[in-house]
Amino acid sequence: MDYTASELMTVNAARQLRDHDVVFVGVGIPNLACNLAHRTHAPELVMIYESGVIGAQPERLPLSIGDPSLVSGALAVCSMFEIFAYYLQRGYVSVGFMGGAQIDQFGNVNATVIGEYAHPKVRLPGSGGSMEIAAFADRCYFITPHQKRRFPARCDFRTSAGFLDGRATRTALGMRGGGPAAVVTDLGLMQPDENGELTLTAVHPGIDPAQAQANTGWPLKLAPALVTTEPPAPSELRILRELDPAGVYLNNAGG
Amino acid sequence: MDYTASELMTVNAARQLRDHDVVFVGVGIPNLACNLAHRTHAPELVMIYESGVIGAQPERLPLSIGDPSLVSGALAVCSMFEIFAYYLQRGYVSVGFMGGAQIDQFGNVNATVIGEYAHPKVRLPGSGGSMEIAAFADRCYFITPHQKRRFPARCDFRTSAGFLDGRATRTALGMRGGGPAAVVTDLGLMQPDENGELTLTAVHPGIDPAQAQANTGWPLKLAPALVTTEPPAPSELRILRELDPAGVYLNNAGG
Amino acid sequence: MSKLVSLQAAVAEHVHDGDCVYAAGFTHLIPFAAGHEIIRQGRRDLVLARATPDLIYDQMVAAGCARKLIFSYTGNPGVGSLRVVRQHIEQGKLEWEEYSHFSMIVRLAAGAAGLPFLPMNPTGAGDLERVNPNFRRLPNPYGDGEVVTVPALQPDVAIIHAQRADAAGNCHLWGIIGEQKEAAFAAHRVILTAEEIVSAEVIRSDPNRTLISGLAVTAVCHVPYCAHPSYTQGYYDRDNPFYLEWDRLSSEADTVKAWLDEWVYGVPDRDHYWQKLGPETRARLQVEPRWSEPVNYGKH
Amino acid sequence: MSKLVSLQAAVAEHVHDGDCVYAAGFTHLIPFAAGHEIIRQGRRDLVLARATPDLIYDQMVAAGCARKLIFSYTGNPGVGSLRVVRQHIEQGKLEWEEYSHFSMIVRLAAGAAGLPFLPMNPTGAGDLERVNPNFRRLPNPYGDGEVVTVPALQPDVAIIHAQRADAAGNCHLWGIIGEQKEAAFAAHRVILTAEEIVSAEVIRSDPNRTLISGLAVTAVCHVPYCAHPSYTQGYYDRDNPFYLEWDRLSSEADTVKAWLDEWVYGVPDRDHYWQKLGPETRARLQVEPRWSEPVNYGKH
Repeated sequence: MDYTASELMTVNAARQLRDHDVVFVGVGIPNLACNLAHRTHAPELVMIYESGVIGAQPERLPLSIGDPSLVSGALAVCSMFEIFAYYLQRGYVSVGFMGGAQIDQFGNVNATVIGEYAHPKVRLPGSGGSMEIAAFADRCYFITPHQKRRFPARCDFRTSAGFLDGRATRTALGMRGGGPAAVVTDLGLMQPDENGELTLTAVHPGIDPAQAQANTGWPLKLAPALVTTEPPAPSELRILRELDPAGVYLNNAGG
Repeated sequence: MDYTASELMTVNAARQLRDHDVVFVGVGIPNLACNLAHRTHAPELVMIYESGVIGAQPERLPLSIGDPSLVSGALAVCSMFEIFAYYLQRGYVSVGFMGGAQIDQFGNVNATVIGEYAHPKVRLPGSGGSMEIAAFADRCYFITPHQKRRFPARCDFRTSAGFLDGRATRTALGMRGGGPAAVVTDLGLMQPDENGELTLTAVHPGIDPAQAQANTGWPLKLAPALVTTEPPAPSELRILRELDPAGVYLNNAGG
Repeated sequence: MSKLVSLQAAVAEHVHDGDCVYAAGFTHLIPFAAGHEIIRQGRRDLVLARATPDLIYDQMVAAGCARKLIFSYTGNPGVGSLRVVRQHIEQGKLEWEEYSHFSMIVRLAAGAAGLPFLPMNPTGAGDLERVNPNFRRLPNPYGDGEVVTVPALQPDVAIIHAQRADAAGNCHLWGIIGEQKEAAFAAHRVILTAEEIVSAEVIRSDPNRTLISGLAVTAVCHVPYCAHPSYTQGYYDRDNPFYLEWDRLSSEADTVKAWLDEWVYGVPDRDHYWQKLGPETRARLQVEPRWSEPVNYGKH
Repeated sequence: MSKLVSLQAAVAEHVHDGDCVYAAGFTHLIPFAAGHEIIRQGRRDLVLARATPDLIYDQMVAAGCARKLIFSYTGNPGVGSLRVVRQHIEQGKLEWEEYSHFSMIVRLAAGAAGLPFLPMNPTGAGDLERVNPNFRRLPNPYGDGEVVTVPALQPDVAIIHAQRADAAGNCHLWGIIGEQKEAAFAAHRVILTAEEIVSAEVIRSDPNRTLISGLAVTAVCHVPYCAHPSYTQGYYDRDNPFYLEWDRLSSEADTVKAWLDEWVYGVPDRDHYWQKLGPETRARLQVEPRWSEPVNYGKH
């Protein structure tokens, strides 16, 4: 069964999620990944949104994290202060999905500027919730196409913390969150090693690891136990296409 | 028309209130005084309670500040955090009514202990809301029978701040609230002078100022323009007795 | 995921000797049934935290459950003093730690936010700061003046009573909401009791009404009339005569013991307690309905 | 006491050149009608504060109302970038001050509480702290570590849109409640717009639903469809095609100018704007009702 790069990434992202995870979820691919996991191996997964929505049951594909379809039929809606203070900072969030224009060797993210901050070449949207999600969620995931410009050795600006300059430097600051758990790309998976450096731990069927190394801005190490991911199952793809019948998110490059 | 000491104090307390005042009100006499003012010269007076109730319209005489009759038909109910932080500390409260076992020469209040704190002779209920009400409300009022034990020169314990050791000492701390405005007793009114010292500014009809001085724990000064209060009008008494037909609060010594 | 258990089971599993317990509710929704169950199970050395200890902690102190009290107003609301607590403090038989209402609730808000402390503006009343070393001062980094700080309070267990909840602990709670939300998020474990257990669809019909989501709830117990002699808005009224009666009987140790024997040790659970109150009391506490105007969430 | 005035009168009286304006609402209830009225009245040098500037501030920046932007995420929600804001910043034509969502809202919470600042736990992402001197550090007075602080934000005027309010400004607001409460209590003046003006009895039927009481409201304006192209939960849907259209037309200055001429300067008020949208758009945005289960407050 054929699938797009977005479908491949979404299926592999969904497989990262565990039952009973409480996921701080964005729209688009992360939302689809959560719904896929919820309908397959994680029936007790709880989706919460920085807009203050908890336990959403949208009757349509939400087009933003503030979509009204997330509210109708949700278990709870609280203020943004509460979702960030009483849920995220307090420690109720197990998983965060991160976006961002740049992800570096240690999983630090830049969503702020390309170039100098005071005189940016490119002004990006900024942190939104990501600065605190990266610090306080137990595990963080990234879903993005594997392109060199997205994976520099070091970000121009650190909008949110991965392992900073190495796992020990994050640990020393004592944030409650565990930091980046995996980067899901259209070529495979990158995961932090004991030093917090992102290394290639899996490739998708038919992908040459060298292709991933060529599209990464630092000398990408291959994990000793490099594996090949299971191709998306027909059942997974069927559910995904039910969730996004128009292919709003699944029929493009993703990210 | 005859009246009790409590009726006399309640009527004179009500006269201290102004239209559009936002009053942080307790149960009993203060509640009756507010309702009397509301039905006479202060139709826009707003009553709020430390329980988080705003704009109550109780169908019966509330027996505590957490009475359910305060909630049914109120304009708003918020958390205690909000009533203290967003209303009182923020500066939306114009009037607070204070209780307390002792009120001293400068309007400081003791509601905590008689005797030594660690080994109290008498353990009183404690601050409740009064520590912040005294600091942040624009004006504070006291309603209490005129007895020497209630008016010591200095409190055993300062639960809430009046003018501390004189108006300048309070001003130096820069709290937003204006401090004590008047003490209404069964003999008359005590109000702070330019130094923040409580002085006798009015006596009730037929009361000898010497009687107030004899029942005060400091050398009570008489204001240069000492006046005599208007006796309770039949209309005022009629409304009061409608509010407390059983005389729960009006037929005792009050305070 | 259902968290429904009996109140006996919830107290047995989640309330331990020496725990810091916060039974929440300002006058409203005070979980008396849970307090009585803790007494029946003989818990000892508890640190009892509540802005207003109310009769529930007067009774738990009388039953010997408590080592220490953390409070901001220890009175019998609308009646007078809490005689048992007052006597134990005056006789040096009970430790205590004291705040104002605001500083007490700010401690919970800090605990709920996962912060080490929160600031307040100074009040000028120095004596409570002087006798309680948990009050500290910090400079204002942005200008003149200082703030007063209090440390986070994160009770081992909070007990919250609500009008209605689903089996996962998502609850609708209305009327006076006091400090329930802050207590639930501050605590390490939360026992939620409810007048009614409803389907998730009832909760989902009004998500803005959900004061505490199931994510913060450890156990859910169906306990009608849990709050008597306090009240549950819309369900039953405050039993004010009992508050007055307690003021009388709590003046003597043996009348308190007799009351505990009859009304706590002498009944197995809240259902029997409620039946034992008798038809007249139950009828007296009934309230006529007064319904809210519904709101439209829309089929978006 | 009635505070009802026209939106024109409220903007004329309460929004001044140079003011710090906070038009609240996270995706939901964004008061576009008020933004357009501010444009029509030609306000200048405004400091525009919003967690998510959204199209409303893109349009106000394009119209020349703004001197500075205070924000935490400057994107077109679900679509992409805010082209006008981005271009003005990249070309050095607009000052900006930047936060994360949490630190932005904590600034409002401090303002609402009348505090000089509030603390947060450190995030390890040092760059925003480095470029914005409003982030400071304080030691934890109760143990190890530090907190990050931000100063209170007290806008000169907050603009809040709600589903229903009484003439005194007591409002019922449901769905995503974002930062509306904190913005209203933080601000020195509050303009409240509402889809419906209702009797106080409707508000009093559900006091726990009142997000902001009239005590905090300066002016009340009856402005149906105020939030278009954003939405009002239960009343009308988000006009997503317009968000996509804005992404296209905002790439060119003259198409932006043409749009402002036609849809802002070219209409006197929101009623005319709504009529001008035409029957197809109005029909597309309709939503079927989905009502909340009422709750019983009781005749206590």
